[in-house]
Amino acid sequence: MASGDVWILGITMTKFGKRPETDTVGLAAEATRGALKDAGVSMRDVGVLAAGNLMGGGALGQQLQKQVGQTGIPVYNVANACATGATALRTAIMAIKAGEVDMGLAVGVEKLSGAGLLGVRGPRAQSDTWQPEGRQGAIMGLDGRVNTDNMPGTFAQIGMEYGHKYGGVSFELFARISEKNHGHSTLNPLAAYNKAMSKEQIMSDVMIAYPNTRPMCSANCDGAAAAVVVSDEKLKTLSDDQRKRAIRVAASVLTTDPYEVGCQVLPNVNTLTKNAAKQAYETAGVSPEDLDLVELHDCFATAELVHYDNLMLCDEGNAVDFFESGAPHRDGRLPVNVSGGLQSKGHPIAATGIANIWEICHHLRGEAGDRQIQGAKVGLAHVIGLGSACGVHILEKAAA
Amino acid sequence: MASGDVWILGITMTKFGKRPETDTVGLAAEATRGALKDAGVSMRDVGVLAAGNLMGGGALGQQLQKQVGQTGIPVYNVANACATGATALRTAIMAIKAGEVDMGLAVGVEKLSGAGLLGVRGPRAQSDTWQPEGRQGAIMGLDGRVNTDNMPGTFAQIGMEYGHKYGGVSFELFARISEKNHGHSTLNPLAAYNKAMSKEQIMSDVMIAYPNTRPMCSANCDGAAAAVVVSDEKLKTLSDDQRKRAIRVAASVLTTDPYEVGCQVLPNVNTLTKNAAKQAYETAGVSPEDLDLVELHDCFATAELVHYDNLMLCDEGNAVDFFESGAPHRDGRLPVNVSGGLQSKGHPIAATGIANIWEICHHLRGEAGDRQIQGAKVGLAHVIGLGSACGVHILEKAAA
Amino acid sequence: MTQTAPSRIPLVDYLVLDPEPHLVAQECTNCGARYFDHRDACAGCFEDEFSPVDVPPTGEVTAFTIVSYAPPGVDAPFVGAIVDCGGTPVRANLRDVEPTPEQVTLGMKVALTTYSLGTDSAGTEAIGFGFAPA
Amino acid sequence: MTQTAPSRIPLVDYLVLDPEPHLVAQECTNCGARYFDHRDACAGCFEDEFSPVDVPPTGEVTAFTIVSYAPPGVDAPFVGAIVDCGGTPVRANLRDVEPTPEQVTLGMKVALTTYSLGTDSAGTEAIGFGFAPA
Ligand SMILES: [Zn+2]
Ligand SMILES: [Zn+2]
Repeated sequence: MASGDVWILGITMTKFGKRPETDTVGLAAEATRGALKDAGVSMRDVGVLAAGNLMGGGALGQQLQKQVGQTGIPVYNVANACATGATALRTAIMAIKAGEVDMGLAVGVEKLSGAGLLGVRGPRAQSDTWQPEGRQGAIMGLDGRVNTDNMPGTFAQIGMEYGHKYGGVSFELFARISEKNHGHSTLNPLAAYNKAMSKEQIMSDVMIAYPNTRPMCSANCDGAAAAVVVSDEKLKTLSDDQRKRAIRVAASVLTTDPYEVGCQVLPNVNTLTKNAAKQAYETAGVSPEDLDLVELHDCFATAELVHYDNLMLCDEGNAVDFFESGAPHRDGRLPVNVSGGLQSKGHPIAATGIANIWEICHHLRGEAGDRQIQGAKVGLAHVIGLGSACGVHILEKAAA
Repeated sequence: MASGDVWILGITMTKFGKRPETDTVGLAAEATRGALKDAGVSMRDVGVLAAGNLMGGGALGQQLQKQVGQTGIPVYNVANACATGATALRTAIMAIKAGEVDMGLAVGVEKLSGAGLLGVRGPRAQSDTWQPEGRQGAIMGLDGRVNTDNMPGTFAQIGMEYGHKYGGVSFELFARISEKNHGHSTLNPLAAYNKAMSKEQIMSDVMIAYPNTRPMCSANCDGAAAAVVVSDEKLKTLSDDQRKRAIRVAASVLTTDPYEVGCQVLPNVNTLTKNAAKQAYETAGVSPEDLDLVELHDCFATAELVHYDNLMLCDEGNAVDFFESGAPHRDGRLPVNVSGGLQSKGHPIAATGIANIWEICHHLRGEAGDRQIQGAKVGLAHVIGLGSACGVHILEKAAA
Repeated sequence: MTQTAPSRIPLVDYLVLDPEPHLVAQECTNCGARYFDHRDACAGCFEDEFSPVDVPPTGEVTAFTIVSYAPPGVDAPFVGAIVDCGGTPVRANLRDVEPTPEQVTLGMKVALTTYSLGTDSAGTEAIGFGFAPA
Repeated sequence: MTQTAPSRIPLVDYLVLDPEPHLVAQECTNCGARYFDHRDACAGCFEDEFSPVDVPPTGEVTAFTIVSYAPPGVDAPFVGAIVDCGGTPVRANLRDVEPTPEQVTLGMKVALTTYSLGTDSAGTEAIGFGFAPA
């Protein structure tokens, strides 16, 4: 253990899917109590709480405390779109690195069942005469009139842009990426959907935004995830069993998108992911070849493709070849999204950035059951929130 | 300069009040560019951005970057009710303390003009038959039926509770606290209101929630504030003028309310403030007697009273005597809210936690003009968000 | 044809109407903390076992406000208060008292009271609660 | 009585209708970055001086999607695309082309076109824009 390291001591994700029996705070409480139990500690041991929940109004942390333990610790309610969970984790890690606390808790939760397409809003109230509004002097809603605000359409274009630049993409290719992830989900009991789907089924399903059909879109669902992180020094004082199951955070990186031509026209999810990955590999001292598995942000099938490249799992421009080689299948050279990914595991927004880390930890601990990637020692979790924010974490199995 | 210290290098608040000519991002941009200019640096120097805006949906940081500079740095969008601005500042400070960056930017902004009473919601949609909902199985809205959810009424009870415990409070006493702050505001050109008001005017104004009349309530308005913070090491590399104007963050503390009997029935804003103050005094190595001025969270006149006690400006239970002694007047022993406070300066929620620090810095730098507290060397800024979160910062003039 | 008694439903589920109206708190079996909502765990000691306990129906006003503006459907001004019922603080409105600072005072003794909040289409009467001068 | 020509208003203020419809970007005078909104400062170089520049009315599709579900008042399916107009990427819909993957292709050449979005109670016609196959 290098001094200054931060470790994941306990981590949990709830069952993703429809959870009508509980509310947002209840889901967060379930994940929190699960993570504390997994860590073998109590709220009394925790020095800081970072919490994320996009749909709830920015007070989750304190609402959660009222249900699971009010100990007076600082709370950071954070938001970074789909990278909110990763941001919460980063915040808790930062508090440890700052020497303010030796143990922190990060929680992300969302209740989304039945939320429909995110990013689609109704038109503004009709005025009797046209009135230019906002920074573009728009006289009516621009969604659907000047391109689309919806996520499936936005990420569709991001995938097509990659195809325009490097070639080789097709509707069928994207459907096969989705087929892979739905296949993986059959081994994940906590996924919202566990149904294998053939490429043909996927292609003939409801078209949402070409080339993304419904099963190629992330599944809106309810869910929560939570993690307990500790300092190196604190970990040394804990039990053998706690130390054996602890997972080292070899890198924890958060980036936003730097200015580039066109980045305010179509969101550029590539450069900030490349920057985050580069920083993470350098910090962790590992290269993409060292990775045993990757959970990346496949909010749409079209997104997964570009992130093979952005995370440097392949040479620049070679994402299609990488997929065609079979590498990202669970029995391939570098399994990607063995959890089923956002398309089948589900995407309760603020929970996702911790749930993907849970998946990696689960394998590094050798606790992933039927879907265990044998001998996994190093994994990478990636998440991206439009706007944009990118979180990359590299995780390593404890040496001893 | 002790090693490991963090300094405020630049800080700005915009004019508070009605700002229809610009949008939320525009206000935040004005404060940001002002703080950068005040610091003598550019976005290129900034390594982290923490941003707060309660009414806007949790993406202010990235929206702001798109207007003032996209450099790819990590962004933390944070929320902690009325303590949001202080939380943003704390987050930037924490990133520096963690050794991740040497310069950070914190921004808070709100557009609230015409927002009316916060905390008052309409009833839920009427169902044909009673349907118990939520964690109390309520069949209709509880606001107004089981006490009040509105802020003036909540803080009214907090002041009355103090009176029940220690005696000495009256409608007139609370009105005189408000009279003091409105008087102070006449010297603050950036305040939303600059009008002195007599105790009689205040008492005969519209009653909102006894004993708080309208001028005893914080003024909803538009405004933004931003601060640039730097590490000790980085500061040493900057110019003489930058170093002379830098203000040392002697303590930066964030707390939440620990469990106590009744704290889930009426919010307890006392214990978490006492805890934050105690931690801050210890960290800074100063005592309340060392303070030259205090900006505390007078969201209502009834709140100011209890915080004299919570911040230990007086002995326990002696807040009324402290006020009666004249101490918190600008010519008194320990001036409180010489800016005019939230009641007259205004309370654009997420901006408040940085704007009160701007006020302190302004005096410590000797730049407060007509309202300068002569020779000010140490000041304390306090903010509280219901839910709850409390931020306390102690600030010190540079030695040289 | 027999007549059924009109059914009643409390405003909140911690108001129990029979045999006499009273409030019921969830008490932590470990530390004794009392709550009025559905719980995940105890905010004081983190344990998760609770048992229902009756709250005394009389108490003392420890804080109050007189609110001038109410949400739609609620009469204003109304008095919001915290009532200490034998050590258990309760959040409620005061009723059957003029909403003025002359009539409402800190330390006043009050007792639980209930009232009708109207009847739904199925004929069920909603029952609210408050505290009135004792 | 003289007749006034019916007045027109563009969907967004970066669409200029006369003499010929064209898009106008705000170009940073320091670094040349181009934007389509009211600016506080440049996201690329942080300077805050901008001058309007005309964007070429023709370009090439570099990305597209065919969206099946539209907000109320908008016809679906529609084609959203990014059009590279001589180095300036523009966000728009494609028009006058069947919204199918057979008809819309990456790299296709397109030209700016305008259309009516309706008339308000004062008789002002709203004008939208898109790109059509060139
Ligand atoms: Zn307990
Ligand atoms: Zn520029």
